[in-house]
Amino acid sequence: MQIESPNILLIVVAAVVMVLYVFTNSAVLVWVERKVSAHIQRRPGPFEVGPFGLLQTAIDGLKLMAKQLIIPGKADKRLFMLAPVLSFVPPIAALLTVPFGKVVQVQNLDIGILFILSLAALNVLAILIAGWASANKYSLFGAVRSVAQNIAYEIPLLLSLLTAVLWMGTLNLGELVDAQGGFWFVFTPFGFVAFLIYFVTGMAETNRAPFDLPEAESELTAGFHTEYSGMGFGLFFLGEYTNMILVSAIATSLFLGGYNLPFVTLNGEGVLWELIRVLIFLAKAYFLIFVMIWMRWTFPRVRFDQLLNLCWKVLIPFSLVNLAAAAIWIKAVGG
Amino acid sequence: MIQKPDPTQETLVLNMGPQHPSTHGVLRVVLHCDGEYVLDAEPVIGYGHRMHELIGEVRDHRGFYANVGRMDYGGALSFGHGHILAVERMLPDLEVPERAEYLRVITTELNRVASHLLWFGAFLLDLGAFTPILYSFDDREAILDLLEHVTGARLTFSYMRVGGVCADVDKDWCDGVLAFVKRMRDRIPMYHKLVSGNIIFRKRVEDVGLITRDMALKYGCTGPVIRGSGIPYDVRRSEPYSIYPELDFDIPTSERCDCMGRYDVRWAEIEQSLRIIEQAIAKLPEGPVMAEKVPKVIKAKGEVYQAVEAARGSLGYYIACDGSTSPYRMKIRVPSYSNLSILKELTRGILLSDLVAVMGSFDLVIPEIDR
Amino acid sequence: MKILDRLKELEGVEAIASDYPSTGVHVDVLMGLTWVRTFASLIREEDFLIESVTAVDAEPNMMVLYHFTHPDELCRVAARVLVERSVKRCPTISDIYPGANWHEREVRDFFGIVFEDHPDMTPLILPEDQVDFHPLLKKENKIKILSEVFDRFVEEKAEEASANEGEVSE
Amino acid sequence: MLNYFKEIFVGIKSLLIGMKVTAFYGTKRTITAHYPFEKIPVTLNFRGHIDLVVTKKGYHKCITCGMCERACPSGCITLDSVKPEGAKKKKLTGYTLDFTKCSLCGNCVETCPTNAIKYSNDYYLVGTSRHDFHFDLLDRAMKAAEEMGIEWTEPVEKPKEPKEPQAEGGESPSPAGA
Repeated sequence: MQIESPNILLIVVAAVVMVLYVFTNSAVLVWVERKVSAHIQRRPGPFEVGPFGLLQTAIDGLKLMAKQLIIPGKADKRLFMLAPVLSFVPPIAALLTVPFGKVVQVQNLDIGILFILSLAALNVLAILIAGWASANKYSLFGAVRSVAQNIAYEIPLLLSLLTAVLWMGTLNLGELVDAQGGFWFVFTPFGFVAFLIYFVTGMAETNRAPFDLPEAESELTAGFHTEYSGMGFGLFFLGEYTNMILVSAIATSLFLGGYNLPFVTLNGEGVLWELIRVLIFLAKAYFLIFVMIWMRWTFPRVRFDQLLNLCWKVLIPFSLVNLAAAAIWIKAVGG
Repeated sequence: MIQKPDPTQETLVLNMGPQHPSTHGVLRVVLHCDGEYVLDAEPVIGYGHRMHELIGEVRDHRGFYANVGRMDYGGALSFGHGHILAVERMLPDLEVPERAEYLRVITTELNRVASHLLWFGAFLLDLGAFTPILYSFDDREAILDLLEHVTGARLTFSYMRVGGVCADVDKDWCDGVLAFVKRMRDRIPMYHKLVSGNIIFRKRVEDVGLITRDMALKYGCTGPVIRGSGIPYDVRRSEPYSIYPELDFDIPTSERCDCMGRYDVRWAEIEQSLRIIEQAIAKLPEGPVMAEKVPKVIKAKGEVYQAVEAARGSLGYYIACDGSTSPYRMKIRVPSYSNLSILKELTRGILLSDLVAVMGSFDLVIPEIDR
Repeated sequence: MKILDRLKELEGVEAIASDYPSTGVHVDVLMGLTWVRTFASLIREEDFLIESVTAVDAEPNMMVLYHFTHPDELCRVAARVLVERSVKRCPTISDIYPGANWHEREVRDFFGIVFEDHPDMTPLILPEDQVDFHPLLKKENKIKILSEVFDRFVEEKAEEASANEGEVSE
Repeated sequence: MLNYFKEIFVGIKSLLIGMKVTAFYGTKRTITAHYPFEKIPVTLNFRGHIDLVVTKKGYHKCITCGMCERACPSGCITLDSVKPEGAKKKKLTGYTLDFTKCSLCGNCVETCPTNAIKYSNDYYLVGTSRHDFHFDLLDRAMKAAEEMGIEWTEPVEKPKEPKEPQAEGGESPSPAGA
């Protein structure tokens, strides 16, 4: 493929749109999380501001922006300020390569998956910096936990994604979706196992309960963001929800056939078809997020060593075997 | 020259508390950590000490019974029960009507169920599950509604009186209690489905915080902690008081000795309490709820020790009287105090998360320790 | 009660059966200071459970009071030891019963009785720097003679108390 | 090895069961009360702070004997009374409850010989200073009477006045002894 000079204007516009999308997405997700958790716990959740409390998160955002940023006296100020930005920007950049539709994709990179993974790995750096710079023991604990957890979970994550890449033979996200068409990868046994492993590791990567050890509220008060207030905390919050949408977007495009319906490939042209495709993609992604939220409000938190045990003793062996089996299958049948 | 500390020998001192989500109050635990491992955990108590013992020595017997409920907000009625039984022991002429004793037991057992439900929610909250507490509070609210109907309060019930109880119940209330017992029995399987069987939960509590039989005796642990170590010591059976000898119930124990054992014991206790409530409602005799001749001024001499089984273990009131209207010395032996003192030995070399689980399994109520 | 017989064998320990319905205690023990640890070891052998350690402020001696109960049989032992008000020292049992550790520290906080050989006598409940303030000590006008409060000491007030004091000074 | 797979299987199953429970309750009706809009009615037996009972005649029943004042362990009740010239009984001029100290033990209500005090059902108590909780119960009783539509009327002792000179000698010890 010939290297084209990127359309700077398009990318700038897309980035702005993406930032706006990320903000709305987080606002909606916070609202969804609060509503889902509330109904699971048999209470109404926010219902005061706006219809069904929809504007509650907007108001909360305003409140966060109005709050004073407190920097602890012994904190490393520059790093302290850098960490929230670092947790917020990479997922947005990663989202630029996600194929929401056939056309609605800012930049179709040939190494799309790699690009996303390398950006997602920055998340752990942000947490490490936050924990270190806070000069707080709880934060440090959170940071250390986060590093161990994320590095361990990167392996099964990569292995499960590798299965999909191996199966379809490309790293390009758009082509991955097209390769599946209506027959989603998750319908194959290898795809199913890989999807489950990916989903679990994805939750761990985004520090969602039951793997929310870095911020384990009952143990470390708030973990790595103990000392953050106002928008510093807000950016971590945004980063977490952006990571969630990123993780489920990858799952959707690699395992759940992207914007295709089950056993139906949508190849229509035109704006309407594109809109339908985007909606289908988002529906799948948000369903996965809903499951994540649902799990968060059901399960207790795992312990640190159990988390690593699960990774090394279950997820990695399973994903390795799965990858090998898929490779053999391709060689024997598909090849 | 200042010697440089050896980084391999350095430990991290972590102050867990006095404000911390899982210390359930103003308890501070000074941790010496090696990474995630706790080398030493020293509880520091006394942040909320109100010197109830001294108040008890200043006030007369009647003036003190509003205070006892303040010590243990979870199971206030057993604290009241113990105090009243101790005072009544000093008044041998006083005959407490049977109906009053039954009401005391019914309300106390209801309160015990409420207390265990509170513990259940808080324990799961410590382990990071946010939903069970709201389900258990749903049931707890039903109990508090019932108790409010009879005692007039929802948390610090001052229900027990010297010579009886302060309010009578009617038929409707008894039906309400029976309806609650049925409802609770229907709900218990749900709790077990949601939590007890959950693999994450089991992994978190199994083989964590092992208290052997010997340790439990040496440290004076009581209540579900000692029963979770396989010793069937329950004051209601070992040292029967009130109408407990007439009731048929078991003392659940567990040989597991770990947090799971304590968890199992508490759930079994809820079921036994429901049994007690059911029997007591069936047997509830007619009659007055207050003794006829209660001395207006209680002047006693001598010393008594009265133990009752509170929700968290054996609660003892030691009252020494010199013949005046107020006690000369009042000592309140609270169960959580002894239960917590084992923490230092128990948590040597365990993970930080396990420490939280162990403290949660003790069902600590800090105002009771800092009485 | 087996424990009563065993306790009667100890010479420095005077054990009598108490009136359970009115006091809630089965065995009432009065011992000399030097016998506290012997007593504690013996009662530990019998698998007793420690309930509390407390003290009562009175004239001329303060009384340290131990409560033990048995998990299997119905038997509560209340053990008393008299501590001179001016000396305020008592042997610790916290190595035999680790559960007594906190109770003894609490007694030290509230009454100022120092338990000898206790591993850590820093204030437990009171602030760590507050070593001279003992809130449960009775004020001058409130304090009573020991035998006025406790019937246990009435008859033997003359002989036994003096005998105990003799032991203390040994 | 078999155990390994069994544990994974059992574990996943237990997680799914847990999710089923939360999903079941997630679809059910919420059970909380939306506080400012709906209030849970207080039970009849609810024991709030004390109030003077307003009689049908529009007066209180307090004979200012001071039993409640003495029974109160926290000392939160203060009675003020005067004995008007020539009257037989003392007259209540002020009944103050310091609710900041009250522990709601109920001793005052139980010791009252004339059942002149009762528990109120008032639990929406909020204030900006602690003086907001120094209740003047006499004042509250007057307001309660007004709300009930009863006129606050002090019982007139005048008809008895002519007999007073004879009765005074016998009557005087009783208020003092009460």
